[in-house]
Amino acid sequence: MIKAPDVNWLAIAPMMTLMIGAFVLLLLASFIRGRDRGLGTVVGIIALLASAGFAINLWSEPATTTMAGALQIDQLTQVVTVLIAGCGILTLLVAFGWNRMRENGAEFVALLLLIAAGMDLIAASNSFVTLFVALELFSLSLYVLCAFDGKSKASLESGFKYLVLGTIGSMVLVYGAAFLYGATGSFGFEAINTALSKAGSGDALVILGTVLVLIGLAFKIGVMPFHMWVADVYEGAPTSVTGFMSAATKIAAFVALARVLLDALPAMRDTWAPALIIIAVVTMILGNISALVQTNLKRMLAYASVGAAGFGLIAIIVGGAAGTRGLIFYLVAYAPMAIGAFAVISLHERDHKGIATLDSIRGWGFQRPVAAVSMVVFLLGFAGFPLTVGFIGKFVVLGSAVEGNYTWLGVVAVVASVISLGYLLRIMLAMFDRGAKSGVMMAAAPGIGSLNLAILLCLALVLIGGILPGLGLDWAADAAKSLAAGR
Amino acid sequence: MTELVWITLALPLVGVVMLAIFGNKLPARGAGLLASLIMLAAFGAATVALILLASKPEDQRQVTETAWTWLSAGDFRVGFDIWFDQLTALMLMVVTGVGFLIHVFSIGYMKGDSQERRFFAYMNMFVFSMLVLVVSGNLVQLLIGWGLVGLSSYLLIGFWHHKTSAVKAAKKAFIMNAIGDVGLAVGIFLIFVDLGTVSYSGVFASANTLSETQASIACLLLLVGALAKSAQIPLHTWLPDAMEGPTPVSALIHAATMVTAGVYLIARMNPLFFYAPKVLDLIVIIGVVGLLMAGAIAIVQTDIKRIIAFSTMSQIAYMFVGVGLSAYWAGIFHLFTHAFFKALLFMGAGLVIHALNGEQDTRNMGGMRKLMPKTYFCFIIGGLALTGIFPFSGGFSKDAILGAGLHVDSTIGWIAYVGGLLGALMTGIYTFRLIFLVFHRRMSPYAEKVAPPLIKHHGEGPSSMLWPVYILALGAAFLGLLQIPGVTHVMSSWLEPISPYGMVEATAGQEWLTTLIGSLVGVIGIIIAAHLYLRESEAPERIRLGRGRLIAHALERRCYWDNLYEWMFERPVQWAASFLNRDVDATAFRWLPTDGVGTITAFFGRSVVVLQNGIVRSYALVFAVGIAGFLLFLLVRGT
Amino acid sequence: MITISTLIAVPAIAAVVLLVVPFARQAAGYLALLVSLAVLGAVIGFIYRFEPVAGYQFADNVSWIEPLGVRWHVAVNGVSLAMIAVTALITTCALGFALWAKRDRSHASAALILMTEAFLFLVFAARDLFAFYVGFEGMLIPLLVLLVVWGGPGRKFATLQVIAYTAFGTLLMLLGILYLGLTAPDGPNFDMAAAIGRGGDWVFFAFAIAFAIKSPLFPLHGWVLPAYRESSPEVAAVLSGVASKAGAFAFLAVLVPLFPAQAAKYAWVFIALGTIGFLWGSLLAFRQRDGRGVVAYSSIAQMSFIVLGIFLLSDRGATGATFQMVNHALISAALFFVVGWLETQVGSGSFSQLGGLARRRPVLATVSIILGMAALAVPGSSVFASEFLIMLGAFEYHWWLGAIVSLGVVLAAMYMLRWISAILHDRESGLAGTLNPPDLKQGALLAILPLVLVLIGLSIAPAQLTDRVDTSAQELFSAAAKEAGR
Amino acid sequence: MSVGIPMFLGVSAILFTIGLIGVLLRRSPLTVLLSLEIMLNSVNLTLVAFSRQVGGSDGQVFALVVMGIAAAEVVVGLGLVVAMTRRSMVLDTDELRTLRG
Amino acid sequence: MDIVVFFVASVCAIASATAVVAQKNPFVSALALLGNLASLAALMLLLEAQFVAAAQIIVYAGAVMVMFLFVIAYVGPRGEIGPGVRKPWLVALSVFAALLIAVEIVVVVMGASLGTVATVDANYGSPAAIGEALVTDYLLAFEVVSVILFMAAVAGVVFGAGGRPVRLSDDQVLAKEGESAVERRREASRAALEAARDSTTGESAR
Repeated sequence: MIKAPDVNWLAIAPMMTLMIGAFVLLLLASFIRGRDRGLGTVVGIIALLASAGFAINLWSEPATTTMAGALQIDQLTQVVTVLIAGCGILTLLVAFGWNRMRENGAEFVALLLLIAAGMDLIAASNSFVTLFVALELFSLSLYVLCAFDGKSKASLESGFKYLVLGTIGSMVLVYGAAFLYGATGSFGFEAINTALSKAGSGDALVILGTVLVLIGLAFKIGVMPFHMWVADVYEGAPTSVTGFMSAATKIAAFVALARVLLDALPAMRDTWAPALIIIAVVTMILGNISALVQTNLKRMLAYASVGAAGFGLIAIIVGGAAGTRGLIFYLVAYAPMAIGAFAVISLHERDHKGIATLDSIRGWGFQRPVAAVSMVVFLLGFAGFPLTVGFIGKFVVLGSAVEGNYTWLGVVAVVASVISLGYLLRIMLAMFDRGAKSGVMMAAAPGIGSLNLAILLCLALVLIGGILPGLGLDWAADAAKSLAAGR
Repeated sequence: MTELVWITLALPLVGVVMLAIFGNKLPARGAGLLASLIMLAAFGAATVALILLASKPEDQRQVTETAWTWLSAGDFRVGFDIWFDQLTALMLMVVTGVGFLIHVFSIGYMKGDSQERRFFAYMNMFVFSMLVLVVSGNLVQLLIGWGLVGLSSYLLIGFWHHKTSAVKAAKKAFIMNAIGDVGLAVGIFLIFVDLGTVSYSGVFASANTLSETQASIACLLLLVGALAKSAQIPLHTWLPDAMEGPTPVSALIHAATMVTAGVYLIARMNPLFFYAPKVLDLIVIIGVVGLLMAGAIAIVQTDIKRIIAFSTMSQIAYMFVGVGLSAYWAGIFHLFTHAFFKALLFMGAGLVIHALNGEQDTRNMGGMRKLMPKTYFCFIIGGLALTGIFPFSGGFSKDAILGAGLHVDSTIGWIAYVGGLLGALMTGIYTFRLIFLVFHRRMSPYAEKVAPPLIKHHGEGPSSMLWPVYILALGAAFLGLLQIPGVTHVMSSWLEPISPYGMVEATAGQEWLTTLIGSLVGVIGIIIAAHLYLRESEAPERIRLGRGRLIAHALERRCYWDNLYEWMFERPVQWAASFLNRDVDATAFRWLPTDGVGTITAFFGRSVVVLQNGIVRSYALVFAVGIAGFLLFLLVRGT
Repeated sequence: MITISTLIAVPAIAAVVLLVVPFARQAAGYLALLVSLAVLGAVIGFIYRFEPVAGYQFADNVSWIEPLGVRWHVAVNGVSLAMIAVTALITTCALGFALWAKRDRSHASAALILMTEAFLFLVFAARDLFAFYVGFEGMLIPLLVLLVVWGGPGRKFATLQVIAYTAFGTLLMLLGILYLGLTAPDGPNFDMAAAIGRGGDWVFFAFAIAFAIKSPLFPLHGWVLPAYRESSPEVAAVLSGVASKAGAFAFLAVLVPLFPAQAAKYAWVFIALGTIGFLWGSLLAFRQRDGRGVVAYSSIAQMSFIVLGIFLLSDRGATGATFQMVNHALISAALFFVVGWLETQVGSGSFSQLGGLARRRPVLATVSIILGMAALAVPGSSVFASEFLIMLGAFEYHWWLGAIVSLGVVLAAMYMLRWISAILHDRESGLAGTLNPPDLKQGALLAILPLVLVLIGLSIAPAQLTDRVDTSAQELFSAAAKEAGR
Repeated sequence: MSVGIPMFLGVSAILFTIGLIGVLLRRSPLTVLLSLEIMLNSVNLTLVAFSRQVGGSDGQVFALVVMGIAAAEVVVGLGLVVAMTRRSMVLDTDELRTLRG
Repeated sequence: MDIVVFFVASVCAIASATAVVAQKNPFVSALALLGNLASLAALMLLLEAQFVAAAQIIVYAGAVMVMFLFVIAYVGPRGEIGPGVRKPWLVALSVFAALLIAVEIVVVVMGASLGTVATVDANYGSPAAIGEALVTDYLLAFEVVSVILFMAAVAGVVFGAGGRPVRLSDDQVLAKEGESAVERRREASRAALEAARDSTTGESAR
């Protein structure tokens, strides 16, 4: 008789809620026809809120493992769950007015919920197997979401590119995991860590595995030179999805990287740290430089997110309590800014009925002052100006670098940050270009209300987080304790 | 008594404020009247103060008072002080007295100018500044007065600011004076660093602690200030140009008061200069060279006011010689008489210019004697005083200086003596050349056309212009009697106490001898002038184009000082500024760190995104190269 | 009881209210002016309550971001109070000028100016490095928007240049702040008092570069010309008047006391740069073709001179520098108002389009001449007093330094005279001749007049200011001076 | 067992490379997807080989999981290809170049 | 014996993989992949992973490949249509990079000190053992894979939704790709149809 493993239902409730939400939604959608959009949004928000609620409920519980040790439910998981739920809700608000929501709204929301579940699973993953399936759950769904706008060839193109490259990335990750498995005999993070700290770090097989795993995850984060998909996919994907991707995917992938490098492979630090340093430096500088020459806003922000990912790597390189806290808070901080910025772009696309470029937004800021000012705040947040949450994020990450004697990386980050001002300011300048006659007709596009709500929510989060970040920092510090390095 | 000094000081300032605020509500004449009345009141206050001072016992004739601490930083404190002693009292008299007369004169002179109120406000401000300078009890306040008179002078020279030449002249004067201010300021710094104080009493008390080098450097720097303000070589080039200002301005500022501030400074700081004998010698030499040069240049000038301006420079050079020889009283005495006769000459010139509708070129004058007999008379008195003919005032004061040179009986003394006499000869020549050109000879066509109708209409001038001239003429004629060698010695004994180390005073015999020779030389000069200029003759022109052509050219170009400065400073500075601005700053500091970096980064950016060509397999290629590269790097590194 | 925190909060809150509540056009401007006047009144109250003794007064010190050890610690000493006062004054005048100039979207522009004021107050009052940084970089935000939305035709490049340039320095400083705050002996602590003497050379230079850029100190002045040329006059006034003072102030009140050893060791660097910058700016101001150019380069010169004064590490230097900061703030702000007035009336600030304006415009002429004369430090003016102190300090440092610096004064005379002449003198030419602008009056005059009056007041009794800041200034540099063996 | 595990690993590495070369060189989306399948398979072989080496069943289970996911991936990939065909897009990856720069 | 099987299977695997990559016609590539799968199954059998080998055949050959073939049939067995970007150095670099990766991995694995191969009992690799692992230790992975497959179904709905497929008319192709492309396409689709017919007949014959 096979004894099925114990399942701590409460602990997996956040993910379960999401998955069940997806099933229920599709089920309901097949009965209630023609109300895809409202139904999807309502169910989606309920599911996401419920998952966040469950996660918050679990906050004070001690860390546990469940599903036969496949999942590790700790505060990092909860923070990520809440974050992803927040991103999901905001994304739903942004997407609400989108045409495709009328046709395939249920599928869209279901996929989004599954992605969220996958991301939560990543945060909870305890072994490469869990990590891989979770990663694939969200990646595959994301490929679909990227290509969701079937009317747009760019969307399909982006989905296809993401799929091809993403699969290579996944394969590299699994390949690496296989080598680690071969060397240590296990896929579990803890077991690998134990085996490696005994064996030392000189084995070529382990190095091979480490590097491949690192590259696989680096691909998911989108750092140079594994970033080639980012710009195209961000540009081609529906804008609401892009926003979600830039925030949530980054969170998931970074948490995965942190789990793998800091929990499973701390012994291999000599191998991955130099690689990450090279990646971080190159990404920060070249990512921002690439953004500098863009005219398409989504593309520009895509490169910006590449640069930002490089910045986040600093925290992982530094590691330790400061680094992990910095990383988690940086991810927290980055999410509302990214979603907000893409929400504004989305709004502009609806006004303009076309893609957002530096030319198309010329003078637009005077027509939609609230959105434009919010955009300015988000962009200033990217640049790390004070009183935005981006500043605190930058502050803690740079702080960890300085504390961990990686000040020179901080200097690189500063240079990159200044370069980033080059394009961030160009967006602001274009929006508030008095001279230009904006060709935008302010047609009453549908669903603007929810979009505006999303923008204002993001704005509030960015500002509140920038002025009173104490609570968030506490959470980040607690969540960091879930990682071995954070303790 | 000190209250009266404060009142004297405050009155012109009140005038400025009233004119500035209510000026627009006053009738046109009112401004001049107000300003003049204020000057009269100030003069009255100053006179009473002088009398009160004189009535005190001799050892109590020096009063100081501090109104408030003006500036402080650590142990550096400067008060707003007055220092009232014999020298100050005398200067107050000159400034307010001559100032009052010139104000009155200005009422007539400026009549009809739409900017009268501004003019009188500036004039009052000048008087205030000058008073600040002379009553100061510390060097910083002196510097403030020093700078403010420069500012007033700038404003007044450029009073007719629609004239480009006037604006240029004003700027030139200001910059030259600024150089002097800086020299003076640095001198003050040095004194503070060495002595730890900037108040006169402190400096005088501790001057003996200075080494000769220290004292010399400090005095040299003070001298720089004095040279600039008093238009002495090498900082003299602004004075002739300053004649672009209205004539009363030239009379008040550029003859009677401001330009003599250098002399005042040296006399005032004599306890310090005592410890720098070499600097005193230098002052004498500068004075001698200056008086000769200025006198020589004055001979060839054609502009009536410029001739007087060079004369002023020359006369101040005499004063420098005087103070340089430690005959401070003589220097100040000459300052005193000069204020009268030079103001007189300027005002006379002003009357002529007025009568000729603003014409200043002597070649367009001539024969004015018949039209303007009163002016002519006064002018002759002024000319004789200037030439130093006994018994006019200038003679006594100048001969006191030369006599001091004789008394010193050293090389420097003899240089001063001989140079001074030679200067007296030139003075005679240029003064009477001027008089002959203006008042004698045949009337020029221009004058013939312009002057008679004007004179017919106005007379020689309104009484407000004539009376000051008369009064000044009286002063020019008789003030020398204050100090008749061996008879009266009001000046020397009054000023005796300001120099704790004693002053040089020639004996009566030496002075009489000098007076004799000086008057003789002056008369010779007049005769030469008469020979050359009384009648129209070819002689001057022959000399100018003949044997003396090099000298004449040099003199006409004012000994090339302006050209020298243009080539040495103005052009290099302008060139350097242009070069630095256009080439260095714009490229290295403005373009490179901003646009330059931007351009370079954007270039890199375009190179980087070339890879992003949209082809998925090339993306995969980058991916593959990345994998291969990192594997290679880390495997090689790790094993 | 009004505290320093309220002083910072009131303009900030007013700014937010103005941005959010849709006031009628003029009402917003007047409301902002009213707020700034109230703030100015409160500042005057502080000046009266201020005791000229050592140490900081009116401190507010509460925890802000607990996990980072960041506290909200604000307090003032003589130097910072002087800067706060001048900020309040100039902001009020700037708002008045903006009201006169009838800026479009007046509520937003007024709000942003008030926001700048709040950030500047924070910079001057912060005793916590984090709060200081927030103010120091935060003030770029409103200035940035002001430049972007209300700037001149070349504002695009100007904005990029200005913000990128200044942000670079600021971010370097952030690294330094992080180092100081996070390596504190007992957990993270960003209080300035806890950071004294703990930084190494690199931290020192990280701070110094930030301050040098903001000041601007030669050779990091590249952003000044575009910034001053493209921003609207009231913004340029705030920018050159007080925002740039944040840099110089920080040299004196943050860098020198926090890094006494380095300040003493590297004082010569700043003295050298200050000297070069003073001469450089003065020389180049001489070749500028418009009013803004002259003010910009004269600002470079003056700010370099102030930095020079600070690093003399002496009574004369520090007090003189503080005083000079106040003076230059007043003068450059007023000059920008004059230039701005000219631009609105004549349509150009280029010297070739101006001239002869003294005729029939006595007020303009008087104001311009007073300002010009103050700017070139005519003896007796308050600028003269402050420059005198700095030069005296320079002379005490070494006689040749005093001598070289003196040269700059002459150059200053040259360019300011050129400025005055170009506007006021000669015949009316160019656009000025065609348009025949009226005299300076009412609104614009009311914006300029307070500055001029304060300048005159300070000229009459500069000791009123120096006495109040002397002790504070001395306290700031004394540790460094001790290190330098002076 | 006479064939060493490294031999299997070597074969799988070669297969992986061949798959990669397919992605790098081929332009037909279908072939690209097939090449990806080769890569997946090679990874599976590695997993199974290591599983044998270690003696546990984890590797094999992982291989099964990979297989399942590969199936899903093929569904998505082919779905995309179908969708692209429906949008009259040219089935050539080099033609998918609207997103670039 | 093992060695022979190994080499045969390996060579088959590599050859069929090369065929997949090298063939112009996706139809042929897909069939070559079948060969590759089979060879791999053989190799897995050598590694005593019976269940995985079986699953390989069932899942891949049975399910995945069928899907492939359907789609290939649906979109038309077109090879590479457009002119493509032909840059020799790109090809050279691609091959070089891929080979470099291969060499690196091969060098590492060949030189790896793996130690002795574990001894395993008969149960190893059996469906029972794997099945137990799947529902105990790897329950989560198992469930998630099922969710993923569910998700794939949703994806099918998403991509399948919408109007009917639009085939390019010849005119459109002409406009897009130039004249020769039309011919090429016709040629290719004919060839593909031939091949499809061949393969189905071949299979039924076997």
